[in-house]
Amino acid sequence: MVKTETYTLNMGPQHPSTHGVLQVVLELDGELVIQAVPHMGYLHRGIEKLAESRTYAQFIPYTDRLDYVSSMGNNWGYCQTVEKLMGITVPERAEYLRIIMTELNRIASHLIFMGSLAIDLGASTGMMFGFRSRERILDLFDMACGARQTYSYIRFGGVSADIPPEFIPELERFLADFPAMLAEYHELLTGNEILYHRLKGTGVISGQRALEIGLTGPALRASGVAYDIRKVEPYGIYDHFDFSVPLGQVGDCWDRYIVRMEEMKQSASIARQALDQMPEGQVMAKIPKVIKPPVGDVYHSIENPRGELGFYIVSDGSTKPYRLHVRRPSFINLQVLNETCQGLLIGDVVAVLATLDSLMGEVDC
Amino acid sequence: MEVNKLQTQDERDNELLEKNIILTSFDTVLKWARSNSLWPLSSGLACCAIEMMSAAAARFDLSRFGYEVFRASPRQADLLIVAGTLTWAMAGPLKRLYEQMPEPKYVIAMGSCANSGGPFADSYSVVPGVDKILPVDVYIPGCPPRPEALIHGMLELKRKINNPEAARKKV
Amino acid sequence: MLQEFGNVGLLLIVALVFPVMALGIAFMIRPHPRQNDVEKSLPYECGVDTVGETWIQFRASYFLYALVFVAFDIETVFLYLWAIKFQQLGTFAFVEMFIFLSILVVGLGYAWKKGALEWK
Amino acid sequence: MSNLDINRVLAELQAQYGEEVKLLGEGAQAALIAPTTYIVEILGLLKTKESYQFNMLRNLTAVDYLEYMEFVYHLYSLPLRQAITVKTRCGMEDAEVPSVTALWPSANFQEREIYDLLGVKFIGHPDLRRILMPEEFTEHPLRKTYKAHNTGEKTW
Repeated sequence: MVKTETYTLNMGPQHPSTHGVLQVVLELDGELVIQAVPHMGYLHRGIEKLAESRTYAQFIPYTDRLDYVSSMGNNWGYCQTVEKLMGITVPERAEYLRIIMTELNRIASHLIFMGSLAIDLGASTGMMFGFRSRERILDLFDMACGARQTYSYIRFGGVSADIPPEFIPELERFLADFPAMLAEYHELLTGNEILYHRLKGTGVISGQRALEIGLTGPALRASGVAYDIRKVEPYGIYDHFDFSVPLGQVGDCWDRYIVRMEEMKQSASIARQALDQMPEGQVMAKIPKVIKPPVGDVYHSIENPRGELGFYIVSDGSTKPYRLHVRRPSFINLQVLNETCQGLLIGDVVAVLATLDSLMGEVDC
Repeated sequence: MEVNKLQTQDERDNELLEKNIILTSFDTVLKWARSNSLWPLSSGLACCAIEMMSAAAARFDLSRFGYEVFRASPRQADLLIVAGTLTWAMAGPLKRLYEQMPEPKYVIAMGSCANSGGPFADSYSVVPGVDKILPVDVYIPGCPPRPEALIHGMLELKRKINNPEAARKKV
Repeated sequence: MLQEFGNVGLLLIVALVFPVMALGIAFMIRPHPRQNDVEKSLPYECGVDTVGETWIQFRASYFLYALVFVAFDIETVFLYLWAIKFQQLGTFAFVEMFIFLSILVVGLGYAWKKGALEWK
Repeated sequence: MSNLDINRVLAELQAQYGEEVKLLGEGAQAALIAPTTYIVEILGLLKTKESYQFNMLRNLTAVDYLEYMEFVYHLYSLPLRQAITVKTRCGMEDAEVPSVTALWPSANFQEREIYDLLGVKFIGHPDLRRILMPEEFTEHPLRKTYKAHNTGEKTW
């Protein structure tokens, strides 16, 4: 055949399908991808350096801006790490509130995943549907803590405020409507033949390779590896609820999509069980006014919608952390992009990026 | 010569309006056309981008005002919404995007990160305020600003386009 | 005869006037950008510089696809003319056209067998 | 959470590598500390040995303690559901540590981030480049000696 040269294309920082400011340098032979090297750092705000000059309580709003689509999970991960360091026990009702809020936030995060996956593959109405249902959840959060996206609702020792009386009826209505919404999305997206052919069999990641390269969260479970921290190392009171962990078979884009859609159903059932078993009582434990953890270091990780979010805090006894490292799932999940996209077409790189669902606020930290 | 009552500008306009005649200047028509269909560039940086998307989605519906056409390329956009934290690494590309937009272009700095660096102002890699790099027309406070605040900001931009001297008066 | 050509000429003029007017007005009322604006004239590639040059040896399958398309496009042009005068031409032209078509089908078979249609 | 008896692991490693492998902290904060010369072998042993099977590198980070730089490896074994923390230390000036990407490819980006923010070279890393800061940036921001400041214009 005729000798052909490859050329390099920037799927650069400002691109509709890179979900933020990620630059993927594609080396292409015609349309076939030879290399897809991710370049990061366009949103590197140096949060770990800022953490060293903030007190423990001042750092909570920064955790909201890490993975700014599932802020409740970030708050909980950080607060639980500090509670583990200081040995604070959280009252029963606060534990239930934390679980309800984080599971609702997981549904909201997966709805954004579904919306952006649909619009990336051309179905712009999918975006409208995803955001419409997410607004219902944001109303609940607005009622509970007054913010739509950066909640800082979960604090050391409990939650910042108890839920208003009209929260529970509204949550009941949402949980009653949600299965119908989910069925509608399955009919629209899962039943859509174009989406099926674009996702089925593209970007296959084997279970062994996924484990090696440190993939966590729905992307790892889509490859068939049952690693969900809520089941493997139950934190909080996850052991009180029974829910199943959906697993994929092949580990292609379709499995990653289906695993997240199933997870939404599981999260809704967890929220339902938590709502039924929630006791009365106060929502904040007695904690000292100034948080001064003992000297030492601790690593604690929780299951965020994008994977295992871990906080490693080294405390030197003062009010500010000596070192705070955030183990960010999106950052490590992005390592798999290059080898997964080799040999695919440019359109499939968009599908792989959408199903990896890595978020730049969390990648660049 | 019989002097009839001095008609104010509006009365004369109304009189003509009854006869289906509108007198206006070419400039007003241009400003009216530009301000009513701003095409924003979809350049979301961080958390504010999610609120921008919520504003463009079904509930807050930017298309009620004609601003829902988010163009991917700066060549077809005339409004740059800087939604999120601008870092020094992204400053170069954002300046390039601004330069490559066709001439009647406007910039909205959305969120406190774009206004002044926000919670990351003392970080080593964050630009403390977009106006260090781009001429900003409207600043929207909030972290992130609610979709209603973004829509209010865009309407302020529309008012600024329609009568630029009004923008200079302290409202 | 001249009458019909007159209409076609009129149509040509109108077809020319519309785009020229549209672009002309746009050219007149646009605000004048700064002249020596190097960055504006750079190619847009997601906000960063382009890498490598673009006039390279491209994949051959695109070229083959284009060739096969042009061949059959010209064929349809001839079919139009034949279709307009189909009634007056009688059976002789009918047979001749199918000979013409069969030649092209042979060409299609050859392209298919040589793999010009598969997308490697 | 991890039903692993860390002292048994410590005894086993000490039998093989002598007194250099020590135990730091107790209870939840217990961690093995090993010199950088043996660290790759020990981690390889922890990964492959039948009774440990630490097949997941959960987290790899580094802390700047002014006199020395400490590296923390959080490992997790999925089959046996147990976790362990291994640490190693190296000097501050030309900080060099063997890379573990051969054992767990997931360390690739995490080591590049430590190289970028803390200025530690990883021997044997396939592609050691800056990952978060641009190439022209010369300093290492997460070091304690680097004062966090925003000079208001591009500092490189």
